Amino acid sequence: MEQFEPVIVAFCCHYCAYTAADTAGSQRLSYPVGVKIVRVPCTGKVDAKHLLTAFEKGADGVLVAGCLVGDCHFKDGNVKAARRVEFTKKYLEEIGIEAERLEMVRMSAGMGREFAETATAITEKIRALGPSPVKGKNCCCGKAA
Amino acid sequence: MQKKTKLQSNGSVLVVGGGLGGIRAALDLAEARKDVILVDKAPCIGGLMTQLDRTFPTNNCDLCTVAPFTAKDSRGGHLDMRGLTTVTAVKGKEGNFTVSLMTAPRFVNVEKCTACGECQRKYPECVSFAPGLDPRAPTCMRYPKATPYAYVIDMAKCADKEGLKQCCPVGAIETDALPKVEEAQCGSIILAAGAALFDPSHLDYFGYAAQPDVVTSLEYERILSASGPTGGKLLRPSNGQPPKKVAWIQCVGSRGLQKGAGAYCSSACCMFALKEAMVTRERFDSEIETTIFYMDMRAFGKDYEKYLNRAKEQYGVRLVHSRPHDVLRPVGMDKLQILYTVDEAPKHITEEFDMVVLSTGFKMNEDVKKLAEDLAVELYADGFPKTDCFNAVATSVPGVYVCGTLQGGKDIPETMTQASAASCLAGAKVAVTPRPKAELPAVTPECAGSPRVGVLVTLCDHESTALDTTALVEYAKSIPHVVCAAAFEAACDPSSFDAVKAAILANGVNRVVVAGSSPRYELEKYQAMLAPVGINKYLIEVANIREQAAWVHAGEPAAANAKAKQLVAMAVAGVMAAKPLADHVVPANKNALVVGGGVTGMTAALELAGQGAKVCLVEKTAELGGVARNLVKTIEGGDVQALIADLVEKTTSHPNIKVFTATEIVDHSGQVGLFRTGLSVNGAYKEIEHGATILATGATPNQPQAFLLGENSRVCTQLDLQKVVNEQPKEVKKWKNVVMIQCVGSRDADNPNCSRLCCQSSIKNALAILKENPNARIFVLYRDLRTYGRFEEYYQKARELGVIFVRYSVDNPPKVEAAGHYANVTFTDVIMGRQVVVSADCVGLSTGFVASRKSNEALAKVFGLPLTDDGYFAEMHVKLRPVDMDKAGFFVAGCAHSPKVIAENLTQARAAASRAMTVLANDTLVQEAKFAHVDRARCAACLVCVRACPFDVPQITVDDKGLGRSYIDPVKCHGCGTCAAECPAKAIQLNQFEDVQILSSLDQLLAKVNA
Amino acid sequence: MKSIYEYYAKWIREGKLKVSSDWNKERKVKFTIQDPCQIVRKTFGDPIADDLRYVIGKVVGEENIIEMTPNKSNNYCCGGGGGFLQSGFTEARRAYGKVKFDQIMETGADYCITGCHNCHAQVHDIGHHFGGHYSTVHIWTLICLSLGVLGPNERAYLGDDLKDVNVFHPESEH
Amino acid sequence: MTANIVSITGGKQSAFIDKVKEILPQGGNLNLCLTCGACASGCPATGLADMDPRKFLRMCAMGMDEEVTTTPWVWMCTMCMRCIYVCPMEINIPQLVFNARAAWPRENRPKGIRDSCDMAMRTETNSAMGTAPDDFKFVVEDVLAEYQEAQPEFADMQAPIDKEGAYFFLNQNSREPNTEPDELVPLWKILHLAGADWTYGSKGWAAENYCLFLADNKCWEHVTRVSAKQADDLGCKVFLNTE
Repeated sequence: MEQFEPVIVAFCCHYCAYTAADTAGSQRLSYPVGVKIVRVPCTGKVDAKHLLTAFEKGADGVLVAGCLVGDCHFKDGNVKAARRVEFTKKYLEEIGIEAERLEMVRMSAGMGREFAETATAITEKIRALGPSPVKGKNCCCGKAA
Repeated sequence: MQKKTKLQSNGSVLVVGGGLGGIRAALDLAEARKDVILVDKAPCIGGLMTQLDRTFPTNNCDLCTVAPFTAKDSRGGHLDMRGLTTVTAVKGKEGNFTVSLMTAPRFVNVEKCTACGECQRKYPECVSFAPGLDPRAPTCMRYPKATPYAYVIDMAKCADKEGLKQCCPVGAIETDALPKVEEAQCGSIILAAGAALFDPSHLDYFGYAAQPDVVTSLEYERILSASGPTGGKLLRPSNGQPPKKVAWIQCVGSRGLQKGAGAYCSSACCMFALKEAMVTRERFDSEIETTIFYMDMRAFGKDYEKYLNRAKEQYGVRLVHSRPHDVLRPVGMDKLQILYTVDEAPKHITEEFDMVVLSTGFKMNEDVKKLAEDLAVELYADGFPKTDCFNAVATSVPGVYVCGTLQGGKDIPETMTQASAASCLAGAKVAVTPRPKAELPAVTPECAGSPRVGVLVTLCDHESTALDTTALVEYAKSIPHVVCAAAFEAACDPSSFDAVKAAILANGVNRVVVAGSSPRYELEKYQAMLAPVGINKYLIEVANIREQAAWVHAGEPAAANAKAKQLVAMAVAGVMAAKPLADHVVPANKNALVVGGGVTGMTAALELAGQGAKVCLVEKTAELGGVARNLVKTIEGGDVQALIADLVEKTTSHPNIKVFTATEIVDHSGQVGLFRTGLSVNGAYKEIEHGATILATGATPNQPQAFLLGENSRVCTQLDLQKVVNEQPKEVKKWKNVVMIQCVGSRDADNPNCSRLCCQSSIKNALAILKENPNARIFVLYRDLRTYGRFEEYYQKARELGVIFVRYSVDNPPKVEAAGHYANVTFTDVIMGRQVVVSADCVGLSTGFVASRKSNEALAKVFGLPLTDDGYFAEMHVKLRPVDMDKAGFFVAGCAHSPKVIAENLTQARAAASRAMTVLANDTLVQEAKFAHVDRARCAACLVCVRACPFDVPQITVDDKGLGRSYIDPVKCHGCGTCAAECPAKAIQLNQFEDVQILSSLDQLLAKVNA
Repeated sequence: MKSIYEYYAKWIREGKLKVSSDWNKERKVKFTIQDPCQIVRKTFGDPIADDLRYVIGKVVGEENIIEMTPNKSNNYCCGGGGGFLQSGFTEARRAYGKVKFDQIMETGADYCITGCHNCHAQVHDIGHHFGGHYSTVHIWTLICLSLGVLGPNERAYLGDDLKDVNVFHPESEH
Repeated sequence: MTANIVSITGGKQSAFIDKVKEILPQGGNLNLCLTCGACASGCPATGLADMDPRKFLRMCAMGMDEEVTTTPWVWMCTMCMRCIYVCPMEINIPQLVFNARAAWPRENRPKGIRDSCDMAMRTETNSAMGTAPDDFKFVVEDVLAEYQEAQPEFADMQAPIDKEGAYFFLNQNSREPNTEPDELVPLWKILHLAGADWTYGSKGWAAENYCLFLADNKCWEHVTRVSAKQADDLGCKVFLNTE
């Protein structure tokens, strides 16, 4: 059987995580191709709706990648994002999606290696979990949103 | 006969040399609204960098991040650029130079030439430029994207003028053209004409003249380059086969006293070789063995040590501490033999290689030397200009400045820094020339009409070997609403952009996707470039196919190509959902905040104040002067205390500078041109407004727990040692043996980088000790002696006076033990294979610097700025924007950026001032449409946004219908989008990142892409 | 102070020495050249090494020269100089000379031309010691051979292959 | 191992290397070593007596005089100058070696070289084989006469000794007149055919200089002076080295 290649949406804040991903690129530090980056000005901008939509559309995992605590360009957007992620995790459990499929990580702009390692780690984790239960089903979660 | 006209350009700065340094200097000036004339004797700009395949430490080319800004219609008409032009005479003095400029005929009418190449095919002998290996490499256009995009003819080599003239299908060849001579007035002059490279032809033992497979580092670069003689394939010149083993030999033409070598270190070659070795393995074949034979591996720049470690550990580049005697190819043999020894044993080693690269250093360019002599600039015996020990860009002639490799061998970041510093000083001599500002393009309904998307794939082939750009373009064309797609490989060439503009107009494109490098580099550039064809800047989306596909997945082309397609599709979806927006123009604040009152901060403040800016200089401690207060003299003999006294005097008495000592930064808001910063001045709160900020907060002398430091009175740091030498000469006279240990607390796990200044400071102290006590025996235990540039000459001086330098390895560090009155230092001399014990009267530890992590973290938090892993402030682009920070309007200088010596700190201070002036020279500020807006119809005035906003921007206002609704002031909004995320009614949307945009991208991302 | 190589070359160029390599046209006897450190690297540099090659090229035919690598100013010392031959460290001297021996053998040449007596003795000795099959010959011998004036008694260092070539006054053999 | 430890205590003493530096122009750059290893990489004597030029210089720099002035390696180095040829610092290691040889008590220096030097000192011809002026004259004249007769084309050939005003002053290695006189002839023939105006000197004709190899400064200077003086006395224009 062909190895399951999870699709992971990574919401990356422009100032830290997105730049860290660029750094990983310029250092040629590879990470799985299934990890796709969506650039946001701040993780504080990432709405629960975005997270759920990602799962609804078939993402196997979602990563919210912001700045280190205290380093947020907008003071505490990353803290707010973390709260929202926690909340969304609970909701995911309720609707039958493993909470581990959603994760908040923090890194600085220079941490290219950490970005690549994180992207690899989460991919492995999701691979172990298997494809998202949403996939192949006519799931209606989030439709209401 | 020559035509002679007089230019009307009073108050210009003349920049000689259109390489990277010249471009940077000219752009800084133009952006600060000063008139500049940029001349280069070559037909196109770009200098040496255009011949490089990629440059460290990013291992990419990046020319496209600078070159487009030299386009003739950019920079408000302040920049007058002339190719094929030389300075033939200079009269006058600072403030009023008259220069004669001679422009050689190109023999090609640039307006008519279509660069079809017909003339070159029929008359290849007329092609005059010889980059790298092929004397007629593919055209005279040095790199594919030469500016301007046209041929040049060497008429002296043309035998059939008439035939040549006739062969051009558009009649662009003008065989009778004459040189044009003009005079220009200028207030100051910047020499940025670069340096020549050492020619190793006469070094028979390295076989360069005789063996095709022995090449210089620049030639190797050309072989690697997509625009080079092999079309970007790594092949042995002798037989066209790919090499399996490549060796580099360092310090060819540098660090030598015979056969024409310079005594200085060329500073860039170690990193250059590392880069070439890494690129060889990464881009061509990871099986190719790469070996660098070196004397000292000089990775002294910011984060360069990590780059070195990466080369060794991640890329498997092999480093051998040895200078080979010969590169040979015995008759009948196909491979080259290198003969060398290693430190550990007196034994010959012969190893075979397919190619050998000689890392040739910089030499003074003879043409430039002549010009410098005409200007009466004082030169060293080796031809490089003498500069002030506290001002590396100021020559002996007032008003004449130098930068880049013309001043001495250096890499790109240093060149860029010096260029900005030179432009700071040169610009101070000329006034701002007012020019009408271009109107902002209006946002019309048409620009958002039915979406017609154009896709531009802007990645150069050589940056994206993993990607098939042709297939990507074809794929893009298949996406609905995409009306045209093209690969645009001339991103570094402004004039080649005309074709793109034409395609956009012809196809009625109103939205553009740029598939290239990170939007962090591309977005602003393409916004500026596409504005003239009416593309609203917010209808441009970037697909980051370089960092996110070509580079991360370099090893898996299929995956990289599929991902690139997906990224493009996502970007198309995003741009389809985007809305056209208008920027605001607001009056800009023209004051500056300088944080840090050391020599760097004071210098930056003085330069800004001298150009009319009002400056707030904030110092945390009660006193100005910073760490430099601990220093006595520079290695060149510059009196540091006198410098500080002078700076303090000038700073405190300058009418434009307000000094706040014992002051901390407590809060900060706003954006470039409109910053607001709260200070705690001796505990009292005060708020200031400023348009730009320079961080010059320095670094902290390291005090590691090692070698009995702090436990044994014989052991001290170099800073302490310097004090003892200065204050207790009698004590020093008693010393018999002194040992210095380098890299204590640097280049280790805790502090991985090199502190850069320790090698020269130990040599400085050694020389000072010997001055007091010529009979003292001094041992310097080192890992790599990093006396780059002219510091090498002090290293030589120290050896001459008997200082013994002993190399140690991290696996076998020296030991220091208390031994009664002495400290016994035990170390191994690998060359003798013996242990040596020295009973030392004094052990000086080169403890270097560490980032002031705590205070940097606090500042980074307040200002919202990124730090590097080791706690220094991170610049925007390590190579091309070394003093700019990611956040517009912020600049960094001095040890806050990374440790360096005083002169370098001051250069950076001037560079930061120059960069800050490009902001402060503007009366108005274009404010990006990056703010949240409220749909008042949906708003329930629930106050969630009011509570959520980190900056207290939303307010509930009552409209004319008496309804209370949230209002977000666009000028105050920072654009984080937290309110939009939290708003329960989804009444708030953030410009550029509206839900519909994000969701469209997500839709596309998760739709199956069948590549 | 001049080296005689310079004059050999000068005299050939001026036509005073009418040398010819015809004798070796068919034979194709191969020669390699040991540049003496003393004359080349230490005193006159590459120009004298080029003179030497010019002379030898004229005398044996350019196509019959096989160079050792390295050569000229960067040549590898044979180990005969500096008094090494008389110093008594025979084993060390031969170990030193082994590289030179290998270089000569690598060329496959029948003769190693030496201009200096120390080189001559050392190259001769290592050839003998390590079992080489080349002969070691002075340049003057070959010049006279190519001039057709080399008598039977002046051929001590020529191998058997050249003992009978172009013999001048064969009857004078003693 | 401990016996091998180099112990550095107390004040600096003038070392062997310092004395050599005083003799050489610019101190021979002896202090400037970058320890790059280019010399050792190319030195044919690398590895003999567990030594190489870099190590030798290093030991000198560390003041290990005892060892550097007794190692037999200095007699295995031919002073061929491959080291200084490529040394970035142009360090005069050959002269350092020469002076290390000179630091040996004369009686301890290699007998073969010493005897040759002593022999040369005994006669004005400089011949390391002790050939006296008259013996040389006899051999030259005898061989010349033989060839003039046996090869009539060379009946006019000359091999002058002490010809005043000759253009070239020639030297000759002692081996030919002593052990293989026939080997003298090809050179004479060449000079004859080229029409060269040349002469040997009855004094100082011998080309070898073992006193130089012996690092016996007084003697080699003497030997050299004898040759030079003879050439000057005869009014020769060019001192022509035949090897």
